[in-house]
Amino acid sequence: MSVGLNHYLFLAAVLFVLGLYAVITKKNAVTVLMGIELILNAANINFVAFSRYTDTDMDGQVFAIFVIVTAAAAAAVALAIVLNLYERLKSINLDEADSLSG
Amino acid sequence: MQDIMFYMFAALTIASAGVMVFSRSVIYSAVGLLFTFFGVAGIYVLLAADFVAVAQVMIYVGGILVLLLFGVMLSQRVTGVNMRTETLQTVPAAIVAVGVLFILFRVISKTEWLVKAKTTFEPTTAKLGTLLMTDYLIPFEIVSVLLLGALIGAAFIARKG
Amino acid sequence: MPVLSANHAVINALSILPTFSETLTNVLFMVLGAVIITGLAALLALVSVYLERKVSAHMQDRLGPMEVNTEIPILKNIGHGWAQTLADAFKLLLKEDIVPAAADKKLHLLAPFIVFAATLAAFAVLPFGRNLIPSDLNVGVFYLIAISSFVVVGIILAGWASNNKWSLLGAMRSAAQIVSFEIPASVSVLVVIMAVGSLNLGEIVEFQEGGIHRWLIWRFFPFNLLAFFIFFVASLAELNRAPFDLPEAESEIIAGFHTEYSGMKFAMFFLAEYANMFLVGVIISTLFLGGWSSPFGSFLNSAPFQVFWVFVKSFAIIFVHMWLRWTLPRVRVDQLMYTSWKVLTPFAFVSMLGVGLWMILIQ
Amino acid sequence: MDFSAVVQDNINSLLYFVPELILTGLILLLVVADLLLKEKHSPWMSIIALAGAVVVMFSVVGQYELGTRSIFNNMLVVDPFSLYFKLLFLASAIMVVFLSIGSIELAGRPVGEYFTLLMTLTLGMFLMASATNMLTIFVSIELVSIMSFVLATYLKTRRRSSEAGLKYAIYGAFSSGLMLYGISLLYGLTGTLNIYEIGEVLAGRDSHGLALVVSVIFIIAGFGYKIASVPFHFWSPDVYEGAPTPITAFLSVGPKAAGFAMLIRFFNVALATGGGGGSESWSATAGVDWPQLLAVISAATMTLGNLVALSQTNIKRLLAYSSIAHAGYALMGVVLLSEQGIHATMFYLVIYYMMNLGAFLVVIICQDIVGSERIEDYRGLAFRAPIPALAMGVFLFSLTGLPPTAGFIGKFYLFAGVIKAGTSFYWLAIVGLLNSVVALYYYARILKAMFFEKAGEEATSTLPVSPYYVTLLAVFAVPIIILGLYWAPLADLAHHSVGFLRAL
Repeated sequence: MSVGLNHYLFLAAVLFVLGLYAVITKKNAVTVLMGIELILNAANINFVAFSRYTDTDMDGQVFAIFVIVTAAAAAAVALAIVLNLYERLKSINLDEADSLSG
Repeated sequence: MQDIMFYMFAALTIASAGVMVFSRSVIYSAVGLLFTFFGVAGIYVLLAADFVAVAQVMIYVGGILVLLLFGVMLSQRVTGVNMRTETLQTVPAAIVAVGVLFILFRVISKTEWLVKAKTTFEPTTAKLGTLLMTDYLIPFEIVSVLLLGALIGAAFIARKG
Repeated sequence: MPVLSANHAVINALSILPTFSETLTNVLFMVLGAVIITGLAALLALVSVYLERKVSAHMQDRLGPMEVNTEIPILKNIGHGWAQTLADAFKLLLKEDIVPAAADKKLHLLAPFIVFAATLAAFAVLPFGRNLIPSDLNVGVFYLIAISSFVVVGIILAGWASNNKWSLLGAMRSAAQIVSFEIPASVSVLVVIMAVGSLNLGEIVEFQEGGIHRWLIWRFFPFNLLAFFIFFVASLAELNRAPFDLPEAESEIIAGFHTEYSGMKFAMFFLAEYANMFLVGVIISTLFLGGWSSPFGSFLNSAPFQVFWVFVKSFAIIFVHMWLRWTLPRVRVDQLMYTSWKVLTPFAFVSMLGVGLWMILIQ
Repeated sequence: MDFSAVVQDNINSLLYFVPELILTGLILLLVVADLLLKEKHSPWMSIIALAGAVVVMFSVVGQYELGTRSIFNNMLVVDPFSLYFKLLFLASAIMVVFLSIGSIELAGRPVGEYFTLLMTLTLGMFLMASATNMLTIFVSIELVSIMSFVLATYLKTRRRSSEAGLKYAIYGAFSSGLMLYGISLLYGLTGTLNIYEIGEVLAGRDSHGLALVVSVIFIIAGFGYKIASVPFHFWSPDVYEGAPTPITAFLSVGPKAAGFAMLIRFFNVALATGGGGGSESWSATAGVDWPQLLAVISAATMTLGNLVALSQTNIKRLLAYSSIAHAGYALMGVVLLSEQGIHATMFYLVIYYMMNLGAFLVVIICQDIVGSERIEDYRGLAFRAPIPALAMGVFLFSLTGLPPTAGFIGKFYLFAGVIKAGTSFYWLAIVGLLNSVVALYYYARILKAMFFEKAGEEATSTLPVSPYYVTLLAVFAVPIIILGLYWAPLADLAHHSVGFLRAL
C-alpha cells in the first residue's frame, strides 16, 4: 500500500500520544516541556499533511510556521521561569514545587 | 522511493521520540528529541514543505533544543549527578495513552478526509512569503508583538536580582 | 534529492542496466554523492591544515614543517614538508581512543558524529559551478543557516558527555558564542536575499554574473559592504577562530569542549573545524563575491574555470582568516558579547533597512 | 481573491483597527520610555499607561459608528460584541494599573516591563475578542498566555511566584498543544481555518463521525484553560495565590472574559446554525452535542469550585476557587443557544468584573494594613478598618448573588435564561441554585470573621486606610449597589452587543 494521507496522520497520532504520556508521567519540568514539543510537532505534521493531500492550498503550512514560532517564544519564557525557580529551589521537579497547595 | 523514505523517517521519528519519552536521563531525552525533530523535518520534505522543514530544523533544533540543553545544564550541578527524571503514575498514564491512541486511530481510519491527488512538487517559499504579507498579515504582526513581549519577559525573568 | 549533476553520465549508464530498478539507482547515486562529498571535505580539510601551518610559520617568521616527505619519485622533490598533514592524519587515526571513565560513553561517541555529519550535510548545497550544485535546493541559504544548529547541539553534547568542568564550560561558551553571532550573520544574509529575491544559492550567483562590478559586495553601496564585513566577522566567531577563540582558551579552560577527545573522535572534530572553514569561504564568496562567476565577465567563465574561481575566492577568504588568527590577540568574553549584540547586530539591521529603503525608493 | 484585492482589503481594514494600532503604539512608547527614564520606579510609566488606555477607550467607543465589518481578509471582525468586550478589557486594565500603583507587593520592583507586558496582554485580549480565524485565535491566545506567564512570575525572587509561573506555563503550553491538535483535525475535516467557512462546511453535511467530536473536545481544552473550567482549572488556584495580587485580580477577570468572548463566538459561528436576528431557529451542528457537553462542564466547574473553596484558609486561594465557580455560572448562559443566554453571560461578566476586582482590592488593602492573606487574620476587621470591611461585605453579598446587589441581577438573568431554554436544562438550573447555597456558606465565613469575631489581644488598634484606597473602593462598591437597583442601561448595552457577525 503506497503511503498516503492516513500514514502521516497515524505517525502524528503516535507522536501525540507519546507526548501525552511524557507530560503525564514526567516529574522534571524540562522533560514535560519536551513532551509538549512532541504534541506540537504532531499537530504540525497534521497541518502540513492536510495542506498537501487535501484541497486546502497552503494554509496548513502557514499555520505550521506560526506554531513553530510561538512554540519558540513559549519555550524561551518557560525555560526562563524554570531557571528562575531553580535559583530559589535548587530543583526543577514539579512535585517539589509544592509551597502552593491546599 | 518516496514510500521507503517515509518509512525511514517515520521509524526514526517514532524510535527517537520513544527514547525521549522512556529514557530516564534528561540528556538522553534531549538527544532523542534532536532526532525526532530531524525526522519530522524529513517528513515535511516528503510532504513538499521544504521551507517548513528548514524552519523546523532552524527553530526547533537551533533554538528550542539548544535552550532546553542550556536549561538542563544550568539547572543541574556541573558534576552531573542529579540527572535522573523520575516517572510517576506510569500505569494509569499508559492506559490513558493507549486509549487515546485507539480513539485517534479510529478517527483517522473512519473519517473520509477530502483527499485530492496532488503530485506536483512546487517551490513553496515565494508563495509562503506572499501569503504572510497578504492574507496572513495580521497574524504575522501579532506574532511580532508576541515575540517582542516574550523577549522582554524572558529577559526580565532571567535577569539576576 | 541530492544529485551530483556532474555524475549524470554515470547515473545514466547505471539506469540503462535492466537489473537496476530506479530506486536502487537513486540509492546508489545518493551513496556515491555522499562518498564524493565526504572525500572532498576531508581532502579540503587536510589542505587547509597544511596551509594553516605554513601561513602561521611565514607570519611569525619561522619555517614550519619541512621534513616529512615520501620516497615517491616525483612528489619527493616538492619538499616543504608537504606530507606533514598526511602524517598527522595517520597519527590521529592510529592513536589510542581514550574515553574518560566518568564520561557518558554513548554521547561521547555520538557528539563528534553529529558535528561532522552536520558539516558534511552543509557541503551538499554548495554551488561549485553552474551545473555543479550537488543538491540545488530552493531554500539553500536558509538550509545552510539551519544545518549549523546541529553543530551547536553536537558541541554541547561533547562538553556534557566528557563530564569535565573545562569541557562543559568550553562547550557552553562555544554554543553561546555561535548562537549569539548567528543573529548578525543571518541578518546580513537576509540583506543578500532581499537584494536577489531568492533563497536559491545558484540564483544568487547568477544574479552576480557578468564581472567584478556586479558582485553583491558593491551593490547598494555601502550597505552590502557593511553586511559583508558583518558576516565575515560573525563567521570568524562562529568558527571559534581567533580573535574569537575563547572556547579554546588554553590558559582558562584547556582545550574547551574537545579536551577529553583523542584519536579518531578528535580527528573528526578537527576535520569538521577545517572543513567548516572552507565551507564559510565558499558561502562568503557565493553570497558576496560572485561565487563561481569570473571577475572578468564572460572571459574565463567556462565550467572548469567556474570551479577554479570558487576555490580561488574561498582560499582567499581562508587566507584572511589565518592571517587574522596569527596576528590578533584574543578578546575577552564581555568584549565578545558586546561585539555581537551591541555592534554587529544593530549594524546588520541598519544594513538591512538601508537595502530595503533603497529598493523601495528605486522602484 | 487576487493579490491586489487582498492588499486593498488590508489597507481598508486599518480604519477599523485604530484601537489596536494605538495600543501597539502605546506598547512601543512604554518600551522606549522605560529605556529613557533613568529611575526604575518612575511614576511616569503608570501615567503613560493610563493615559494611553484612556485614549484607546475613546477610540473603541468611536468604533461603534463604523458598524459591523470583517477585516484583514476575514482574520478579525469588528462588531458590537467585540467592542463590548474590549471596553471591559480596558476597564479592567485601567483598574489594575490603579491597583498596582498602591500594591506593596510590587513596591520596589521595576515598573517598566510590568506596564509594557500588561498592555501587551490587553492587546492580546482585544484580538481574542475579535478573532474569526483559527490562526488568529491560536496566535492571540498564545499572546495572552505568554504575557500572563511572565506577569504571574513578576515577583521572581519569591518562591511562590516562581512556582505559580512555572505551573501556569506548563499547563498553558500543554493545553495549547491539545488545542492545536484539535484545530488540525478540524482543519482536515473542513479544509479551512475561517470559522465562518467551517460553520458552512459543517452545516452542509449530515454526519462527521467521531472526528468532529474528538477535535471539539481538544479545542475545548484550549478555551477551558483560559476560562479555568474543570478539568483544565488545575493551574488557577496556584497561580492566583502565587502571582502578585493585582495580577491575580487581572487574570481572574480579563483573560477569563476574553476566553468567554472567544468561546461564544467560536461555538455559535463554527458549530451552530441559524440564530441571526432571533427569528431563525438556532441549533448546534449535527454530530456534536456541545451544548450538553458544555453544560456538564459548567455544572462540574461550579460544583468543584464551590466545594473546594469551603476548606480554604487563604483568602486569595478562596477567591481563586470562587472565581472557578463563577466561570461555571457564566458558562450556563453560553450553552443555551439563545440570545438571552449570551446576553446574560455578557451582563454577568461585567458585574463579575466589578465585584471580583473589588474583593481583590480589599485583599490588597489588607496585605498592606494587616500584612496577611489568612482569613483568620481578618477577624475583627470591621472594628479596626470599617470601610474596607463594609466594602468587602458589599462585594461578598454580590458574589453570593444576594439582593440588592448587582450580583443578584446577574444571576437572575442567567437563571431566567436557563429556565426559558426548556426542560433539557432544568437540571443545570438546579445545580446552579444548590451551588449558590454552598457559596453563601464560605462567603459568610469571611463576613463572620470580619464582623462577629474579636481580633487577638495584640491587634486592637484601628488601622489607617489611605484616601486613595477609599476612593477606589467606592468606585467598585457604589456601582454594584446602583446596578442592583437600576440595571437597565448596562443590560441594554449588553443586549445591543449580542449581535455579532454571523455570516460573511
